[in-house]
Amino acid sequence: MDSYIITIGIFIAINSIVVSGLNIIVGFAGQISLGHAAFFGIGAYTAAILATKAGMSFWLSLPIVIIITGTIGLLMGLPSLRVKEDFLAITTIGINFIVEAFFMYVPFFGGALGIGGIPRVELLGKPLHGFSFLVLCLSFLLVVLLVSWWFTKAWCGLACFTLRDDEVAASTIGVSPIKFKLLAFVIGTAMAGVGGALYAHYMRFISASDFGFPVSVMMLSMLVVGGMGTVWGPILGAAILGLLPEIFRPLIDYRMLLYAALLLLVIRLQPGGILGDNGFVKTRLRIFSRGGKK
Amino acid sequence: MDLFIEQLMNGLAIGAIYALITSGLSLIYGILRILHVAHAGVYTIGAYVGLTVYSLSGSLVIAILASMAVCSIVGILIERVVYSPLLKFPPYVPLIASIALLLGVEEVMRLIAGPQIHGFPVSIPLPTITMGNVSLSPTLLMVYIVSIVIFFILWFITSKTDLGLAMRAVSQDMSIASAMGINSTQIVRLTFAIGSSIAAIAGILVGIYFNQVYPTMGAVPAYKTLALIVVGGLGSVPGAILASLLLGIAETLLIGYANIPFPRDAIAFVAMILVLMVRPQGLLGNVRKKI
Amino acid sequence: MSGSELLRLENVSKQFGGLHAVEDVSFSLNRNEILGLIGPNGAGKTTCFNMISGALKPTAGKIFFKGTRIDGLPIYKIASMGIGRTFQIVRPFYSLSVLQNIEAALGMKKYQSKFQYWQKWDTHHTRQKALEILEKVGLADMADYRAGLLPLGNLRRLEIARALALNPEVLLLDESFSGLRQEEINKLSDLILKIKESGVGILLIEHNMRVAMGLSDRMVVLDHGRMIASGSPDSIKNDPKVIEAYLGKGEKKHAAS
Amino acid sequence: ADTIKIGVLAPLTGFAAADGESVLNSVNIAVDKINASGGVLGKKVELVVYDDRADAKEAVSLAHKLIGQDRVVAVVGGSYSMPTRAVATFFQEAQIPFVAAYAVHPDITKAGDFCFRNGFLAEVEGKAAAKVATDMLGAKRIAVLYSDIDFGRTLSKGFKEYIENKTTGVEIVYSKAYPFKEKDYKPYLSEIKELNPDLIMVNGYYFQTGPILKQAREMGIKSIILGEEGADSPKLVELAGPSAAEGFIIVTNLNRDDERPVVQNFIKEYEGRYGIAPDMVGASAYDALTIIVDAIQRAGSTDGKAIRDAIASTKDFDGLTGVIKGFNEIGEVVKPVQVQIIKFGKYHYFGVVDDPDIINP
Amino acid sequence: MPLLEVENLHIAYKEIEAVKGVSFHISEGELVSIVGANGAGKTSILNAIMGLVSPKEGKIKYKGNDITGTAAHERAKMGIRIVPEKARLFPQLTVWENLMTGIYGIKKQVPLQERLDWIYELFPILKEREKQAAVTLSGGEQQQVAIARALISDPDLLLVDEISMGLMPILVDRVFEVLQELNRKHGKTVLLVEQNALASLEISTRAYVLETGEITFSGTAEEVASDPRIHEAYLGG
Ligand SMILES: Nc1ncnc2c1ncn2[C@@H]1O[C@H](COP(=O)(O)OP(=O)(O)OP(=O)(O)O)[C@@H](O)[C@H]1O
Ligand SMILES: Nc1ncnc2c1ncn2[C@@H]1O[C@H](COP(=O)(O)OP(=O)(O)OP(=O)(O)O)[C@@H](O)[C@H]1O
Ligand SMILES: [Mg+2]
Ligand SMILES: [Mg+2]
Repeated sequence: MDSYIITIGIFIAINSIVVSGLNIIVGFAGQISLGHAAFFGIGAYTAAILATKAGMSFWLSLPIVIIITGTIGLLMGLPSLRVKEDFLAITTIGINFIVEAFFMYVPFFGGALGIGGIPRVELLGKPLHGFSFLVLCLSFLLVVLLVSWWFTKAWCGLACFTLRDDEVAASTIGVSPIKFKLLAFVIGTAMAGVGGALYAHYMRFISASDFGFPVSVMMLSMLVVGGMGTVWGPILGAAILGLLPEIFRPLIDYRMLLYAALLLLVIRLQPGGILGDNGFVKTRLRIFSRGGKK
Repeated sequence: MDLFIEQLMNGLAIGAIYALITSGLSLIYGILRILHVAHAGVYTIGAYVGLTVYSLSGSLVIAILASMAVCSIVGILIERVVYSPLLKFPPYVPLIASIALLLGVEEVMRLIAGPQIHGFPVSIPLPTITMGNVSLSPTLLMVYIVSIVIFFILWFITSKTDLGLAMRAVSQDMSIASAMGINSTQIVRLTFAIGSSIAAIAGILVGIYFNQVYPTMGAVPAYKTLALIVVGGLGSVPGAILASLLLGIAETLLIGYANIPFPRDAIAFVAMILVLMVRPQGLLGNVRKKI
Repeated sequence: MSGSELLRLENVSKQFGGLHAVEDVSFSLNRNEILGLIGPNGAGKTTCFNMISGALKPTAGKIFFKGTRIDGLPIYKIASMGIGRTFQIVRPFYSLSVLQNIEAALGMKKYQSKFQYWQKWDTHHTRQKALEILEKVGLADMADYRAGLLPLGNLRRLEIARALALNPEVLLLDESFSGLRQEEINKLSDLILKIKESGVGILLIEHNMRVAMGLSDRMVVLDHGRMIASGSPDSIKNDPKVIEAYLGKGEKKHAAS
Repeated sequence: ADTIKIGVLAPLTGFAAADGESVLNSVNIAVDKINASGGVLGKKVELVVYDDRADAKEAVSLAHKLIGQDRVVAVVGGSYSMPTRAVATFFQEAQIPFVAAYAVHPDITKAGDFCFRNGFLAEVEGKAAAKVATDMLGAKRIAVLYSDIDFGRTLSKGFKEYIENKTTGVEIVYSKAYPFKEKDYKPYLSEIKELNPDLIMVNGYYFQTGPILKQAREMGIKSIILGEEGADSPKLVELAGPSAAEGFIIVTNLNRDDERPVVQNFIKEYEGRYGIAPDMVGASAYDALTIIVDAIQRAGSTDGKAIRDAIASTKDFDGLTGVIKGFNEIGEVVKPVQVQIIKFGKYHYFGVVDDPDIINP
Repeated sequence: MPLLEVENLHIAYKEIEAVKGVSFHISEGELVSIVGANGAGKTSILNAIMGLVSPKEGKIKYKGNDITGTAAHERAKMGIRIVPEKARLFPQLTVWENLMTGIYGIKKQVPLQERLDWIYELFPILKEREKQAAVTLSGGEQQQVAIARALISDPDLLLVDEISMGLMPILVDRVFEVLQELNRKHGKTVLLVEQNALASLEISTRAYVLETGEITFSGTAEEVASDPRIHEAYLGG
């Protein structure tokens, strides 16, 4: 396989991981977030700093990345307890801008120059690149998928579904909105953190603009196209929106226009997502059905 | 003191510009509760059509009228073709469609008019007003005057006419509104037409004010205006205008007096999050919730 | 008597702006008792429910559940202590199936725990239990429908079933019989009586006097937020103040049982 | 292969699309000229141009496409700092010579010995600007307003360092950064106006500096305004308005009044083909490509290492952006800094800075 | 000539067939009841007549015109009004504004003050709550606004879906009296869907029984009320 295909594969895998995290927050718990790239960025920056400033290996820093992103995710989830729906969407956009500004303006994070010289991930003393890095990403994706899948099967998932539908009614059956919303935020953002760490170690140079609002929008698009609230939707969405622009590559000038048109078309024809309720892939496999719906 | 007044005027001007772009969006958001990012695309189209017609006809009035007409049609088409089938889905679905639309508009404009920035040099038949060290340029005066007129018209429509009542009714329950004899489709269409024509005016005025028309000119307004309408209060046009003016002033004074090395947008969003944490319903939002 | 007392309201008031929705209301509810809460529209009945269940915080007064003060606690805490409620304006989990609506409520204990909420919910055991409850309210054959699509009458029963799934000690029913026809009302009445027998205290808001009078052991009447009468259904039925404000002259027709 | 493939990465769409277009136009002129005169090593040069949207992630996939699928022999980095910085590492690893045309990120050349830069380091340009401000224009009280990106930060740092270390009696009375997407500069200009400096050093792209000029003059600011290569575009005059643009001075690398045929022919060709005047971005990309082709010619081979060595040993190359003295050991270009002034709406020669301690980073 | 004719009406929601070929008619000046179990399709039929759902098959004629494809707002202009199930007020509008939507576009044609006086006499609480947002009203208050909003335009055909829901007994009586009065005194036509069959059959002239989407019985109100099965199920034996 040539390195170009592998690179695309790696980006799709990383996006799948990050979008799966978004899915837990938006798809399962119904807390709309338009600032997910912030957590992707926090993961990437944490990994990059631990690697370049503390000389830590990827494996050593990974738990720290997860804890830090999850903790910040918890803090950033707090507004969701106060503001809802569109208000929450705007708040999360704001969080994205503020986090991006931090990366951009605090010299510790490399400021406007970004952070370079991030080492490769090593396994058993051998650096992973190309195909082996893809395999690494896919392994993480597998873990993330398992967590997502179990989430739909566990009581906490069901609790989140009830919150998504009606918070007050959910409370009257004993579901604490604080606890379960924040749980979703922590898990979702931690997944973004893992994706960020992989991204940083693959790109080996990161800068604030890699994690801006347009990236959040892209991730939400992937989720919506693939199928919000489904376990596999994030992967399908990441694959479609990752491949389309590459397929259109030869069209140079018309590429983005075509991309926009197709995105619009998919949303228009499959508003519930391709794997969603009335989506094109209507399957009997329970694993494909939106959490808790028939 | 002079400096302060001058900064205040600077802030008001930029606030008025935000308000121009935001007020039309607020109207549209009010009726369908859609985060209509593509409004910034309509605004871009408005600026381009205005510039083209102006350079062909040499008349700003004709340019504005033509642009309003084109943008109304674009707005109505967007509503009919894209949004109306998506209304029954959660709000992020039309949002994504809207983002795709905005990207599409940017690309179409780039393909038609090229990626470069075009100037929009117009001499406005207004004087420069100078008070001490503070001077208000003709373009600035024009922005003030046009905004005030538009705001007045919008305020009148939304709070003094039957159309305003119908808009609010439709925004809350389209089908029951129809059962009351309100032609919901027509009201929605009309709202899009009005909102989009204001976008056209905004596009032209902002184009003239900054002397810049370019394909991605909607990128920043796209999300900033969203924040403004939400902070202003759900679908409240006066709220959106108030939020715009306050933000313009706050940004300007912060840049002028506090040496915060943060970009405008981040400042704006910090302010907005603070407002929302204190008033989750927005500045002038009076949304009453059932428990 | 106090040993069987479940719920007590002491001088509870609620104000919305200048409006006194509930003013200085006190009453208590015992085990094995159905207490009818009636009164004109806007009298403050639902507001009382909202305060008991934690959706609203009283502006004054105290609420006790088995001796513990509960006013001001969050809704989910109160629910998990053993107070189940229904909503006058139905609030199902519309994207979940009817069965899942009940299953979700069965998880009440797990939600309170530290880690048990990571356990699997979709088990045979839970499903069986949920079906049993649906059977009781007569919704078993709708188990797999999306709750959002049910007609109104069925949603009322779903609300009751969801509250029952919490296995509550106090059950708050807010006009749960409206929108049902007589045959169904009779069936549900039997169910409610059975639940009462099992040691539950039930607070019942109901405008259908045939049902309210028939079921209640005691009644409390609110008007403009104030308690204007309380006592046995028979005494209420003949209380001139209640007839004047609430029952009207046609009282005979409604209260015929 | 019967052609020699050279990759080009440029932002053809997105916010920087105008720069991408300028790059594309210029490299097309270059490649046509090269092929018309017989190509190189007896083969035609074929460009593989990709659009990276000025986005690092896109650029990385494209770098792999150039490396893995197109198997280019060298690459022109015709894009902004971040994507260029991100891809430099990968070209270094693949041992493919890479010449950044105008990206300013200091780490680009540090990625390794296969990475070169034909544009000035921001710091160099900052120092040159400081020299112009103090020596040529004799300013004593200076305000600095810069774009808050890596370019602006490092440029203004070089500017201030020079003033601090190399001059006496010169004072920086104001220094603030404005965010990249700023449109309204009045809050800054109001402050500057109050201070009434001799000169304002303005950093930013033409779509930033143009409006700054316009707004400053509208507000009645009379100070000299000095800019840098980001403002080097014919569009600047349009955006500032002819009267506000008049007398504006920049430090850059393209001298329109340069008599050398390479410059005059290019300007004529460009204006003829595209109907607009060329800018420094395009000129830099043109040079990056011709430097590569010249190196291939001299190396007599398309082997990566050979080309790298040939680029490194470039000497007195007759470039569009001046006579290129060569590349230093880290791969930074050494060439004089041009000073241009706008007269009657066009850039013209104003001076040149070629002190070795300034231009040799 | 019947005021309203419904022929072979089929209504389906995706796979669920809610109404399966229902035909009935109402003459001018009649007060007709439809009774039926939960989910029988009563609400669906009323909504179809109002134009809020479109039938899969069948015809609806009003005053002799086929209105099957006519938009709801056109039907409203022809004089049809509905008191919908669950009130469905405009939640963020005040009581007053909700009432005003009831006469949207015909404000000039109605003697507004007279109507308001009448409505406030019927539902005195609404005057007190005039400025309050509908969403904060109590359930019964919302129902009162919904009734008032339909009555304020003085419709020719009134569709009423579970009008007694949430109303206090004293008002249930009053509301049924008013319906009867509108019908008998002012010749208004009313189609009534009601679980409180006792009250509704008492004032109705005719009634239909609907079971799982089909009409299984019809006749005068007395005939229906005295049918043993109906009596068992709806009147509580
Ligand atoms: N929007 C909808 N989507 C899917 N199914 C629906 C929808 N609305 C109604 N139904 C179904 O259509 C059938 C008839 O419903 P309808 O509301 O007309 O009954 P109803 O007779 O009014 O019942 P009730 O007395 O409980 O109000 C029910 O099975 C219901 O589940
Ligand atoms: N958020 C609020 N703001 C203002 N007034 C409110 C609010 N909530 C309730 N009210 C008012 O408080 C009063 C009591 O309402 P509540 O819902 O308790 O009445 P209720 O006794 O349940 O009546 P019903 O029998 O009609 O359901 C009503 O008049 C209502 O308008
Ligand atoms: Mg109530
Ligand atoms: Mg119904």
